Amino acid sequence: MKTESTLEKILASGNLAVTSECGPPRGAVPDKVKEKAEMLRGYVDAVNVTDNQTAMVRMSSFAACVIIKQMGMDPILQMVTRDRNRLAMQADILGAYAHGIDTMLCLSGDHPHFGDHPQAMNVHDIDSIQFVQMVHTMREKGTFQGGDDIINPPKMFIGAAANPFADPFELRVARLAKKAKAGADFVQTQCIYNLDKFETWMKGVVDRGLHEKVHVLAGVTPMKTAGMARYMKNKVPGMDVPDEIVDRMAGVPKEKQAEEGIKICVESIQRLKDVEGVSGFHIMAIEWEQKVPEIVKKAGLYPRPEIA
Amino acid sequence: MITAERKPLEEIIDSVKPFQRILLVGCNECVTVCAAGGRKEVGILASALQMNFMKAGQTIDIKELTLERQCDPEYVEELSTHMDQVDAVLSMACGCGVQEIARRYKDKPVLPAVNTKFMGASERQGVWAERCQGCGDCLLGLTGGICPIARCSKRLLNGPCGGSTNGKCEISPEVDCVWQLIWDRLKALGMEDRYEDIMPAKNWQTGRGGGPRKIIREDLAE
Amino acid sequence: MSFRKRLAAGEFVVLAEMNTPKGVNISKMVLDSRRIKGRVDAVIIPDMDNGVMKMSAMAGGVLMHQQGVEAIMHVYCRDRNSMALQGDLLASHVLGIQNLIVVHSEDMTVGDHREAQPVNELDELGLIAAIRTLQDGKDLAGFELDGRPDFTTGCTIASYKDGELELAEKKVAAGAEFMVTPPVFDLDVFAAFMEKAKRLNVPVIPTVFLIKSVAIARYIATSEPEANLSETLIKRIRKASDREMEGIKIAGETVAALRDMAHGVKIQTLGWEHRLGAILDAAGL
Amino acid sequence: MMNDQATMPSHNKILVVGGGIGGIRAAMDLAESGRNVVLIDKSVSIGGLITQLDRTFPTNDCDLCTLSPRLSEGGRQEHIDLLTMTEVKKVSGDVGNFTVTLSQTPRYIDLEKCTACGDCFKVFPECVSFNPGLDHRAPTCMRYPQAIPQAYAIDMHKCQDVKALENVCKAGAILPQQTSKEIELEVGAVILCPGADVFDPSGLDHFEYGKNPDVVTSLEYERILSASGPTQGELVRPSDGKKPEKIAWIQCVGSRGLQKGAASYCSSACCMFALKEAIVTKERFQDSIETTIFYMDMRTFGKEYEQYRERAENEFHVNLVRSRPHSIVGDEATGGLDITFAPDDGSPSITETFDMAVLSTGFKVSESVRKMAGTMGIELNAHDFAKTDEFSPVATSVPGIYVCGLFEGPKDIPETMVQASAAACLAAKATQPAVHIDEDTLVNLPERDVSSEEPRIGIFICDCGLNIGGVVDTQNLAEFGKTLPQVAVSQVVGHGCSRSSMDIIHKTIVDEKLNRVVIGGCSPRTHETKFQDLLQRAGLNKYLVEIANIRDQDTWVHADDPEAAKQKARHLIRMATSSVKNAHPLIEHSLPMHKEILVVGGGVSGMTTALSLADQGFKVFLAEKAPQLGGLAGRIKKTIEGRDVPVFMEALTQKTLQHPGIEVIFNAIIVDHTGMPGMFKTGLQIAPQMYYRQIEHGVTILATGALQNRPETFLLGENPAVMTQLDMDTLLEEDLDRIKAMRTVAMIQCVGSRCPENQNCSRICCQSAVKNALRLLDINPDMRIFVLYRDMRTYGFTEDYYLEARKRGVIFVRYEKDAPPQVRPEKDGIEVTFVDPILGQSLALSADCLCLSTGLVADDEASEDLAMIFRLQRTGEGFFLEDHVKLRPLDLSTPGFFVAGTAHSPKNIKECIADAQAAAGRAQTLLAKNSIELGAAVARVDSNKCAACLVCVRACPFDIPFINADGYSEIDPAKCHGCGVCAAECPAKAIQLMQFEDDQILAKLDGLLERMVA
Amino acid sequence: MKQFEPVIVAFCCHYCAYTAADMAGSKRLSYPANVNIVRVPCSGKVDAIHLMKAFEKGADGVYVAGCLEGDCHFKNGNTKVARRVAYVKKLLDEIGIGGERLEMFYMSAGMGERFARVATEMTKKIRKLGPNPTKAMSTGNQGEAVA
Repeated sequence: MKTESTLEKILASGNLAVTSECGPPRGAVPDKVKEKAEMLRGYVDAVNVTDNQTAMVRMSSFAACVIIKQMGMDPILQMVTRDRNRLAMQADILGAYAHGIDTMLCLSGDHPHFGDHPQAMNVHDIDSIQFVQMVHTMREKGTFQGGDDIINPPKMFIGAAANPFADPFELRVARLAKKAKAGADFVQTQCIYNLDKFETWMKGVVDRGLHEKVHVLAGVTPMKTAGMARYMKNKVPGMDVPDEIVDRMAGVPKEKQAEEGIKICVESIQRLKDVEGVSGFHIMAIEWEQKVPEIVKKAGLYPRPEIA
Repeated sequence: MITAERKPLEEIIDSVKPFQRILLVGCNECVTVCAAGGRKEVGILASALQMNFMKAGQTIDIKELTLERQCDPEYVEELSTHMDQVDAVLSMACGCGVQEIARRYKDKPVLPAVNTKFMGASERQGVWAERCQGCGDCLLGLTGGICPIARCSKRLLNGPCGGSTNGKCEISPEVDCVWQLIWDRLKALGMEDRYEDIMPAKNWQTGRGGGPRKIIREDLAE
Repeated sequence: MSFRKRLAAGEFVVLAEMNTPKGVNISKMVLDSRRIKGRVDAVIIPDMDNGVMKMSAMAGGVLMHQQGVEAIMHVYCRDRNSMALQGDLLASHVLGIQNLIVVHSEDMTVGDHREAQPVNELDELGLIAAIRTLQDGKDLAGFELDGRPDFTTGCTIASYKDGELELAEKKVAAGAEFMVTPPVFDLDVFAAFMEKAKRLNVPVIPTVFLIKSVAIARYIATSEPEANLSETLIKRIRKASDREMEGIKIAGETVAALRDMAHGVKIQTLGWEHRLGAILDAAGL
Repeated sequence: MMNDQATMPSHNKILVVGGGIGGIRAAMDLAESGRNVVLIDKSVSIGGLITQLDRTFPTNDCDLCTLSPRLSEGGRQEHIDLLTMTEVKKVSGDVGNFTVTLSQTPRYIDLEKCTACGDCFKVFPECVSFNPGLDHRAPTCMRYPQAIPQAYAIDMHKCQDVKALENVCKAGAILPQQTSKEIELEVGAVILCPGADVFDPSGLDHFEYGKNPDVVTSLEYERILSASGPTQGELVRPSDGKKPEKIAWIQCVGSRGLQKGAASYCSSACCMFALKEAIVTKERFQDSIETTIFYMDMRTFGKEYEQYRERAENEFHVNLVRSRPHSIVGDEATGGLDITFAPDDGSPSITETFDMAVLSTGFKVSESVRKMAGTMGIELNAHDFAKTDEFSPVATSVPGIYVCGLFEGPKDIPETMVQASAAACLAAKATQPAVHIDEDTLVNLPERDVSSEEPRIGIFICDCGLNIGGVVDTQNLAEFGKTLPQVAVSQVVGHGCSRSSMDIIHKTIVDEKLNRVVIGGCSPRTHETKFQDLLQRAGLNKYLVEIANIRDQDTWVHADDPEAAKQKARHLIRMATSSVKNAHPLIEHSLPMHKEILVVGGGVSGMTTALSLADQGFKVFLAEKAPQLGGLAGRIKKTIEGRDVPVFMEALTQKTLQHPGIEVIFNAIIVDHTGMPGMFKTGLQIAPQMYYRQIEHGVTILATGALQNRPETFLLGENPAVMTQLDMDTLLEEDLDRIKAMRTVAMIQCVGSRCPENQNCSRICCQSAVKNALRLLDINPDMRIFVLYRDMRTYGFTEDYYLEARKRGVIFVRYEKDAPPQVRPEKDGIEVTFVDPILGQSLALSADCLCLSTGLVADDEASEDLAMIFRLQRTGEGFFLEDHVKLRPLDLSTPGFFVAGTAHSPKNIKECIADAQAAAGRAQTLLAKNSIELGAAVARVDSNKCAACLVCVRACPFDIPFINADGYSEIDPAKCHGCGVCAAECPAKAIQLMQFEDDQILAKLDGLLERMVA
Repeated sequence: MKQFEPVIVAFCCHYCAYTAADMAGSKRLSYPANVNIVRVPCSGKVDAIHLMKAFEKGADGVYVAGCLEGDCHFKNGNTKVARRVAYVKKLLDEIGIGGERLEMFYMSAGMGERFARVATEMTKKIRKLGPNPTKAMSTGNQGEAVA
């Protein structure tokens, strides 16, 4: 084992891992974090805690992770390159690890253009791949990015994001390869609605043997309404929602749409379970955390394995 | 070239309000080419300011002048004969020009009339786009001649983020995803394998990160 | 270093063809030669090439000499009998011309004086031999000369076809010291020729021809298949946004490529001598 | 029958009969080449048929815009004597020495005095001649607003009170005593372009024309569309003024022998005409209007016309229905028109209701023209058109009398323009140039240098026979002028453009040492040149005059408010005065003209054009890339009329080779080109030795021809039984035995034409097929011949041959574009399978020979090379692109360049010869000049200000500016068109358009808004 | 008080709008005398500065009249100037002169009626808008704007 991470252990055991996420509140209210995390207890192996998601200011991921950790659950620290330069990032990593947070996800982050601080300076001192590399170097070589030795280096289990649907599509496998090369241990993918395209990508991943270097957690998001489906299809960059999904959502009465969304999500998981190279699922139920247990159960991923 | 854009008239009007006699100075270099501060723009701005004050029954004395280049002291010297007849200088040059005038004429307020934007190229007539951030350590050789620092919204050096859709950037469908461009170009050059190398974290010392920069050519400098 | 010495030293020689005017306006010729002075080893002055009456090569050669550009003068048998040829050769030597190329002269009927009387008293071999004789101090009638002329004399070969080499061999045997060959459009074909031409044991100077337009390229490709001007080359010019420049680039590239294959090049621009500089630039010379 | 025997011309005048577009073109070409012309027209003003058109296809230009400057040019040409309301009575004598008797009907108007004010019309509308249009009255009784001459005509018979009419004219221009007069003229040659009538459909009962107002002819419909027409450009149904929703066009009314009294020929222009009207209807009014054209064959055979048809169908959704409607019946209940027609697939008749029907009426020769031809002794053909020869397309049977336009045969505008220039070329040969009086040196005072003088402005106010004076007090206006700064003289000069007034102005300029002049008068569009000439005569640079348009744009429009008119007149005078101060002398660059011509291409067009010019004493270089002359025509054996092409070509070749004025350069490859019109320099490489030679010439004519298309389809080149029409043409002369052995011949039309690879119609293949079919039958009358076609395009008189072929048993079967015939090799021939459109079944036939009508395509590689060297434009198909498809079909957009023959588009030999003569005629107009005049209104760059930003380079619509070696923009004054777009866009204000400089424009504003400053 | 009579400048293309104005003349179509024409070889010659200066010098309304789309003698001068007009309109809005005082019109040489109609409409509109604000203070009140 490279780290103490629960997620690493689950994945190493050969079980399908399940993660979900929790967006910290826009205020200094620790209860909100606890409330959300509590819903997931027992149903997931680790909880992603987002970092100023959609470029909106929220409680820092680090702080929320500490709260979750104190609840006895396993948080995944998300961190974006948008808001901090390499000094701040490394400092926060040291801090988080010191609080027992041993799993993290390295991202570049949404552009501030869409957020609540469009005037903010876009830092991007390093990019997400360089970020992965930096965390990996801290762990493996025990040095800071600048080259100095670290006293007691943090042993982070390193995650990254992968979007199999963005363009240019042919670069998508290569990009994963690059992340693997940089030292990513696992990736969580963009929400998958176009399963065919995902499988094409996955085949590319398997053909290059990448699935043996990096665990792929397939991202899924249940849709609440047909409106949401349409919005995701048309407005969210890098999202691929096929027409039949939109039609299917729109084809049922409004009050049944949420149910249909869950159904689609569960079906997707069922199908993806059999796809070679898929090591688990990342269920992003945005502001709908209460549905995660249902999805996990229906998808036959419950109960979660106990790892010593 | 350095590109610029005229400031909103309201801002300019506000800035010249306290003054009666204005020397409006254009520059015949980059800002002429990008239609922000050449002789023509000087004329239009002078006319607009004039009308604005006439509207309120006031007059303003505007002298129009366009220098060959506002960033060279020798050209800026040409203004000296006019300086005692004006209360302030309104410069339509880039920030370099404004500062050069301020440096030379210490007792005159110098006001910028344009916002200096970026180093760019003409995409077509009337359209300029950012091309270079002057990072001081050019890596275009690795990226097919297309700069991800200047042209990627997130300055990603190792490939496109997950928001790239149909070759466009997630921030706007008007913006090309530079990594799409780079990738297309690398493919055209048969250099796809270049992509697989991880580009290390950028050394920003050569750029603004290292503080204000200066170039000294020892053979030329006196 | 003079053309003769460079040749002897086995160094690559760069020659440019420079045409005399049809008339007495020599300004273009002078101007063009000044543009390339110091950039070529010598200029070749054709003499009433193609049967078109022009200012004689001897005058052109002297003019170049005056400009400080070494000249190589064409001599041929169509228009002068043996007396006139010998007289002119002596005069040329006295006026400073040191190099000759004995060329085949085009038929009178293709030129602009179709009714003129062709002479052809000597042939190419005979003329080469005559030059040799003069250099040995005798004229063709066997009389002693008061002072011998001295020339570096070359010959030409009509095409890259088989059989031409045998003819050239005779010219070399008669006294030719170098050989100028036709335009090269296909380096592979030329390389094969060079292999065969080794046995002549004289320096070989191929011609690089400036292609000015697609029509010219097309003409050569269709009417002279032995020139091996390929369809790819035509396409390359057609695709170029600036065809004139593309032709120059091609010529330059050919010159550059021939550096490793031949003993020199002759750049032939036929009316576009003002572009010689650009070709040399393109060749990296 | 070419009637160009050398005769010593003794008269330098040429009579042009007919002032339509062709007559104007011929007259202008002649005038520009220094010949004196008498242009006569039987109507009250010139312009002919085209003035009734709204827009012309395929560019859909507004004709008025393109034509009006042309007409004013015609009007002011020194060499043209214009006689309207005049006809030819008699012609006697021979070429070079004709005596012509003309008769002129009285206009009852003094042209010198009439100002076209329209007062007579306002009071006595019934006495003023007008042009009958659809409506009974056009808004003005001049035929169109820019009529030449700008004068009314009176119909005295209708006038009840002559005295009152006389009194109404303030200019005193009415001459009730005027009588008919006879004029006798001595001329060297005559050009006939009397035009044609359109077929009158009122005799056809089944179309209800004349009975139902909603059935109109295409020309009447044109008037409805026209902005200057009776409805002022509103599309309304004549019967009830409602906007029509469904309009039908019926083709071939009066053509192709379809109706009672119809001619048997094809009128050639109506298909495009109908398509244009349908498109304009949709474009201008409403896309929802349904437009349907009923036709037999869609004959869009002109250059790029096929693409126009495609656009009509696919972009504008014009319905094209292949059918001949058998009746139009007005439906009283709905007010609609029921059109009954049988679809061409054989299904039963359909009746459909339309709101309007347009009859595409064809052309026919009018009775009066036929009579005139009779008096001249001109032979007419079977259809009463002037008979011409295929090898001499514009010569009539009488030497020295030439014909062009519709009287030669039905045709479209470009062909008319070509024939007009061709006729001008031939007529010029029969006459001598007028003795050239160099007016500059004789009449003009030497130009005074005024650059160091303070402005001394003279203002001259014209009262224009009460046109101005009747509304504003001109004296008062002149007094006002005196108060303006720097004005030395300000006076009223009566009729400003009359000779006496001009003399006063002239004298005042000299006596008062004026150095700027303002004319307060009518529009500079019509009179600027006149006053510029006056200044020149008075020793001032012609650009020191400014005209204040106080008539057309003031007194004429503000007559109802004299006070406002007075104020505005003052504004206008002040603007002009203020602006003229800043005017400076401009130099019109002039360079000596090279009179040599380079003709590229030695085919039938090249040789003909070379000979036409060389015969007039010009030196011609004829550069041919092959080692012999002849081109494509050298391979053709027979024309459709049966003329022997090789005999003609041999004679032409010998004449060309032996002509002392022509230097033929064989094996010539063009490699470089520089210079400007009048002084070009072209470099040639002459194969095989590649001798380089430069030619200096004033004009370039491209006659580089086209290639025979040989697409690799239908087994062409694979199977010996498959050949092109050109191969068949040869076979017919050389292998009679093989022909005799053939029992069945199939022909396929549009092979390699009208397809994605080549969208053009090749124009000549339908007639080639008919020609060869008839010749095959001549040899072997029992032969079965099948022609598989898409549209038979035997335009003009070739329709007769099509008819003959059908009569003689040739079977014509139509196929659809997407269901072309299939071919399969057989043992001794070829099997052709096709779908019979009536049976709707697939039929197979065994043919001994399959003849493909492959047409012509541009030599893409060669024309591209030349276009790059000469910097010319080409069409998408690789043909050279003319300056204006209709009005300047042979002029290329680069001045000094002309195109002739198939380098322009596919053509037959006759058309090529006309082209060649016309190109020579056009070239002549340039060559007549001794110097090259470059206009003064050109953009000039101040290199000190130029930032080399490329804005002008990108903005110029003609790609003239470039950044020169010194790093600033350079604009060649010889190429600048003078639009001023670069000057307006230059961010460094480094460019000024001469004559319209910024300080002049701003001074005008100052003049207008002066009181704000005061 | 007398009705306000604006001064309007019309930049007219020689080939189309200027000819249309002449045509309005030859048809005796009356339109307000407030419109004063400045002839240009092509509407594309009209510079943004000309438009600005016209207002600065006191014009109450300005318009550019060019050929119908596709009919420009110089290919596209009319569409080029239309963009310039739009730009200057914005500028006029910014300085409070009002972009609606500036317009672009298209017409062909044959459209005398249209010329007259445009002139009438433009005059009506400017009358309604009142005098050029730059003059308002200097002349005191509206009525005296025209001498």
